[in-house]
Amino acid sequence: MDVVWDFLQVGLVGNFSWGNMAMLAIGCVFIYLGIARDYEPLLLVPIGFGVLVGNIPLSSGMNIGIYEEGSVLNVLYSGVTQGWYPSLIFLGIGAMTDFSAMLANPRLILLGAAAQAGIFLTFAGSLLLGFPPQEAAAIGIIGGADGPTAIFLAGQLAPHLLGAIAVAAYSYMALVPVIQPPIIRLLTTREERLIRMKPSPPVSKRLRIIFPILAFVLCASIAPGAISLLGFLFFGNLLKESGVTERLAKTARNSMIDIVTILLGLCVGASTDASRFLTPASIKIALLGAASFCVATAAGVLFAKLMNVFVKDKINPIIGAAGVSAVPDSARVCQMVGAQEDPQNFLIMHAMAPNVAGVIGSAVAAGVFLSRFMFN
Amino acid sequence: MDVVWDFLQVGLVGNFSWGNMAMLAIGCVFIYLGIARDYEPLLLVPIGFGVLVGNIPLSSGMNIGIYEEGSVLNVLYSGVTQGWYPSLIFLGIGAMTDFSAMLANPRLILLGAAAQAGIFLTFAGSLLLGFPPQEAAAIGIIGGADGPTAIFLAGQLAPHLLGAIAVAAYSYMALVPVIQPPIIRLLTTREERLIRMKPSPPVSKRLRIIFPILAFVLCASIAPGAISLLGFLFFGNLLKESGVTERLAKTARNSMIDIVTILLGLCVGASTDASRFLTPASIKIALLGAASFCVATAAGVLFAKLMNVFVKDKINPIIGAAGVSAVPDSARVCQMVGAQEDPQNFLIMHAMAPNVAGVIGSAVAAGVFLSRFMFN
Amino acid sequence: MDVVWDFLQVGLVGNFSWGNMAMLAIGCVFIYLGIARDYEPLLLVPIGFGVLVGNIPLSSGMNIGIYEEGSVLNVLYSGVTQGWYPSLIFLGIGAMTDFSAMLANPRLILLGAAAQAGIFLTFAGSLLLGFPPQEAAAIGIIGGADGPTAIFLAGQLAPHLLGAIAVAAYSYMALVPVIQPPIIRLLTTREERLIRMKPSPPVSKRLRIIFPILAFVLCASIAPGAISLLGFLFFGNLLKESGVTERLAKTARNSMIDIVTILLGLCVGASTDASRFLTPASIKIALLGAASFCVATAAGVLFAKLMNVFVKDKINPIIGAAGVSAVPDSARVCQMVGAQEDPQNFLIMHAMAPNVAGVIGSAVAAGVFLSRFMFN
Amino acid sequence: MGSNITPEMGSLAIAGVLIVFGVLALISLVVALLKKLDGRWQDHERRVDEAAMTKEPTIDNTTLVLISAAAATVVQGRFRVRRIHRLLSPKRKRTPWSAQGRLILQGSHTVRRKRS
Amino acid sequence: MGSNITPEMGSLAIAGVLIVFGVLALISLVVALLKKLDGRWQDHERRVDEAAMTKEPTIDNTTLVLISAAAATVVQGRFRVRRIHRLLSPKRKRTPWSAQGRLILQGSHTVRRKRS
Amino acid sequence: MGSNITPEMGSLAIAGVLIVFGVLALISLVVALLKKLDGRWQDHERRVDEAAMTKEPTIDNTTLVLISAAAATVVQGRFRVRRIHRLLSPKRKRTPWSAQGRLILQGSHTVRRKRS
Ligand code: NA
Ligand code: NA
Ligand code: NA
Repeated sequence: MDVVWDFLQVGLVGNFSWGNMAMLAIGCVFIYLGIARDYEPLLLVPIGFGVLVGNIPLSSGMNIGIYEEGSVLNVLYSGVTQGWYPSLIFLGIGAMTDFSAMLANPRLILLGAAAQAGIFLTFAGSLLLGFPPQEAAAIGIIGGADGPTAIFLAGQLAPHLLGAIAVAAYSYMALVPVIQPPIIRLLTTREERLIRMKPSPPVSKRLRIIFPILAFVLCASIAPGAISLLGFLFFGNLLKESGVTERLAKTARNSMIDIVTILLGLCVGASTDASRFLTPASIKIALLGAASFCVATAAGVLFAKLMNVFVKDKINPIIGAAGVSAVPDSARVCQMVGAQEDPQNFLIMHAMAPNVAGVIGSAVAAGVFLSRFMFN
Repeated sequence: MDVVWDFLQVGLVGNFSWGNMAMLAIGCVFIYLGIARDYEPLLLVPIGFGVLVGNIPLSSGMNIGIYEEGSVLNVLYSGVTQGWYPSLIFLGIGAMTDFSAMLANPRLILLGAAAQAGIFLTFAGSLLLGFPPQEAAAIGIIGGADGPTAIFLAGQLAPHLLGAIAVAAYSYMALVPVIQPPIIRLLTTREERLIRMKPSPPVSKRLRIIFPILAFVLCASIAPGAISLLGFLFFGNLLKESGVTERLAKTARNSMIDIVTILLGLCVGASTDASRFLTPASIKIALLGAASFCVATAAGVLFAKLMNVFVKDKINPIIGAAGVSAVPDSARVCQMVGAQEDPQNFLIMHAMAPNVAGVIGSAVAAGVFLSRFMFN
Repeated sequence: MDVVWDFLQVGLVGNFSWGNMAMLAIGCVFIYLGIARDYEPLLLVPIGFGVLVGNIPLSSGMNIGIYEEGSVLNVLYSGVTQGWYPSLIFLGIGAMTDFSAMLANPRLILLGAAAQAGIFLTFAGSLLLGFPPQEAAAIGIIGGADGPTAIFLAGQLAPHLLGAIAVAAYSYMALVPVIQPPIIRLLTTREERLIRMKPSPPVSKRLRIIFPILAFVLCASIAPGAISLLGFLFFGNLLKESGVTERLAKTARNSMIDIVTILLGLCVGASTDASRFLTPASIKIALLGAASFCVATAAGVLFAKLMNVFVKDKINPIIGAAGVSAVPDSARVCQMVGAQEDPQNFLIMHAMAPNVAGVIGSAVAAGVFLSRFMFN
Repeated sequence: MGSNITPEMGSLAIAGVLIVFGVLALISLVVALLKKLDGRWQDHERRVDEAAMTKEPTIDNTTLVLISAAAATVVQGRFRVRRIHRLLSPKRKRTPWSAQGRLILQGSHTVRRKRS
Repeated sequence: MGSNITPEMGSLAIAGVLIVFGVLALISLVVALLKKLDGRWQDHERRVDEAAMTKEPTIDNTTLVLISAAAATVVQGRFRVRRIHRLLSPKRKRTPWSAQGRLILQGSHTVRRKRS
Repeated sequence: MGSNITPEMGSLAIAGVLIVFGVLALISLVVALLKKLDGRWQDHERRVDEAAMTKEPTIDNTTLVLISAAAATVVQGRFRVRRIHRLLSPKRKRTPWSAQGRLILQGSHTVRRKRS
């Protein structure tokens, strides 16, 4: 039975490590949170299972591991490292996103800009903690609260940190309903939280068609680094709004985004093997990410309060928190926090405006980093 | 604020060019024609937005442009240059196409052959205008009036002209209802246009199953260059007609073709950057393409009149124009032209026969060019 | 007309071979069996048409053949050689598979293990017939009666035999209703075939969620070579059972698996060109495959009889035959054989347990071979 | 740039027209020949269709029993089969074992979806 | 590892905030300007919608005839058009030839599916 | 070509059978152990299901108000919510904020589709 014993050496028996065991536990926690707590299940379940797949202890050389050139996982992972999985997900998101709330009330776009301050503060903080600039940029984008953007930028600037960055980004996005409410309540008075905003006016079909074209040309001309994200987002949105390409939009927001989500989640999870993931850097990234979310939320809320100094139709500052993006979770959080004071106050319709603006904002921020760091 | 100014240099500010501005305008025109005029919107909208994506002025080296090795657009573009997007589109088209009209009336297949004369005349014309033979072949295929075939052949024989050829091909296909009616009316008498053809007999399920197998073996044995197109077209059709693979056919003609259409359109559009597209060659290609469509239409109509000399059951020569393919637009044009003389004359059912035969014809023509020029 | 004659030389006229003609006939037989006999049509129709595509006689150098680097078929074939088509098919199968029958009655899992004896016996037989060890392993897996597993292992260990192995595997899977019944009847008495098993108890949702996670970690820790197959199978199953990722599971078991099935079938068929396929090795493979199926069926049935010596609730030994996998055909065969003795005996619900266990079993066997042979 | 037309290319253009025409004429001819058999095929298919329609109720009874039993095994009497959604067209030729097996499997799937 | 913050990186952080803010402010401004025209666009769209609704029955008659004829040609009187499933929203702007052609094609597809 | 069977390969064949059997036996064992807990889990799930069914109307009232309000905000009284299509199974466990947010969002989507 030596042969059986020899054989067992290629698996757990011969490659046992506490690190892998810990990661298997983390994978199970992710799956548990996705299923039992309903936290972003479409991402946590695939990522969680991917963590299991990537942390089975095994001898290398069997053409199985995600970092072994030519293995199945490695081939599928190329969509992450080359960046086209996130782009295609943005295409699908564009084909789902309704910019009406934002178009109806364009001043709310500024809230989506303000909340991106978290990105650049985290960038500075990461530099302070000793990360080199490219890695600091990839870590900073966690504060953008946008999974595909974070994965895209990490894949371009710091592929070795991709797993840690993606896990941090999605973890905090899942924890948005835990993180944001205390910060919102801390920074607002009850009177502010009771502000009722007047219903948004309707938006013409024509404006909804012109918007993605115009917004793309504007953003891309100033921050061309964002083309690989915003080009796909606005293209998807044009397919949705044009009225003549509905079958393409439908496929983009159904089969296409589902297929890419499955593969992206699995691969991102599988890229977190213990030796790469269980490092001091990951702990720093986790802390910086948490800080980033808090700063972004605060920036959004405070900027809304600042705007209220100048405008006549007051903005409920709660919806500033939706500017971090994390679509649509943070908009829901705003609705929930508002409803605790006044159950008849339907903030979610307004919160969608900074929420989708925040997606554009973090993609522009990613473009700024890309433009600066890809030349090196 | 030097940093902001420096940053702006990577975008429009530092790379302004009138060529790009002109292309952005052309992209908007495509989108406009697709949406407002309903001209082939499933292709013009993606191509139009792709033209915008490919013509944002930017500094190279940021791993963004479609010609920068490894960028997202470049990776997605490989489906165009390697030729498998067009093949998969043919698979979907095969799974949509009903060859019944053609099988019911096999003599109408010859009309689909006659209209391909435009391809070879344009090939000769392109040589005369000084294009080298490979480019001339890729330009000639515009006269085949079949987008995927044109993109496939251009990708194999003249990748640097792909954008111009694809844009010309789709533009003229969109303009079929403008180009064809005057030519048809010029070459036919009112009596001819009033000819009513007798209804087509039904076709057995068995014949519809045997046809794609037989037609593939025949075409491919004679013109093996057409395998990458006709193999997929007839395979798709067999999936549709077999009756036992309906779920595969359904996916092929829905999600699969939609996903590939989105990516193909975007990439083809993005490949037309001003420096490659705004050249004298593109103008020549545009003129040759227009000539090609006119010749093809005329050849189809005249051949129908020639056939009428010999056959008893007269053919309405209008349907000869459907032989150019441009499925199903040119068949619709025939219906419309016929209905202007006699609103109760349902030509479209008959026009579908030369229409689908024209698809096979231009794929065979592409095969002829490929066989001849791939060896060099 | 020399040019026409020269041109014809690149096709059938200049490259005629009886081998190709024979393969074209075989392709038509496959299509016929799929359509007229309803034998695994979703695989036999694509493979059959692929055989036609791969055996059109043609001159090489036109960038068309599946073995010509960079051709459309070659690019699509990379999903087979790199092994991710089979993995994605397993993902879809996981999202379709209901392990309830197996979870309700876990002792039946052993029947799925017993039937894999055919794999290792065929491996030994192949060595005896002179195949080198890697090829012998790839041939042995035919006895696993699982198309994607066979294609995956052949692609990794013996790519030049892939066509022959895949064709043998699918042929015998299609012939399961012909091969298995006489063996079952030979090895069982009428009394045994009349055994009625008591209905399976229901299974909780929680157990169905825990199972894919646990089973994956167990299998992969012992036989990590199976990760590329079982990782995807159990991931798909988790997507299905979790209850919160239904949209991903739906896409995985519909569009995704359909697209991959179309491409896999076409490419596997096209890889069987006459010069590679019509060899003595293929005949040996066909014979070994047949033997393998018979041995596997017998092993399953006999093991069930052996278990009956020890257990109180008797097992109907017919369902041992379902352990070969060939899901769901061999489970249906069990139902049919049982119904011939007692039309009210609903064996299929029980036969599904060894049937799906057999899928896991052959993937583990593939993992054993991969672990042993990939190092060389 | 001057003209690139050469005798060889000129004859390629003409040969191309002839080949395309030849291939499609051949297809046209073969289809026309097959049409001779098509009347008989259509008659056959019509007869098969009619037979299928006549046989339909009988088939239905058998499978209904099977489905009910399968469903009963799974759901343990908690549900009742109220409506049968025919998953395969009755016109399709199929061997009995495949028809039977597939209907049972699919039936059980339908039931399962209801529950989860 | 020590701090990597340099004056250059510090100013990049500040410039980044400004650029993101600038881009979104620009979009906000442009959208606000377009909103001035939006009232007129909405009126226009409402009028087009209403016109489409009024015209609907007339369009329907024409296409119904066409579809019936096309269907009749194919199925040779074996079926009758009982229900028209409108495939395009009547609100969509379209040139007559496209509307006509597409409806006929789709109509014939629907009929074919019924048969196979 | 001669035989390639060696002692090493022979023992691999035997080891293979044992490993496959061992892995599946282990799974069988673990599942059998988990089945001990399964009765309790099933009871728990049945209770949750029943609770969900009893609670259903109350939940419905709350969300109906929310949806109506959201819809009213968007369409400005031009439509009325006539039918609620339940998008999530009531059996699913979920935190209130997610249930609430998602229903509103989806509701508004449904309304938007009607208009475009
Ligand atoms: Na953001
Ligand atoms: Na054509
Ligand atoms: Na098996």
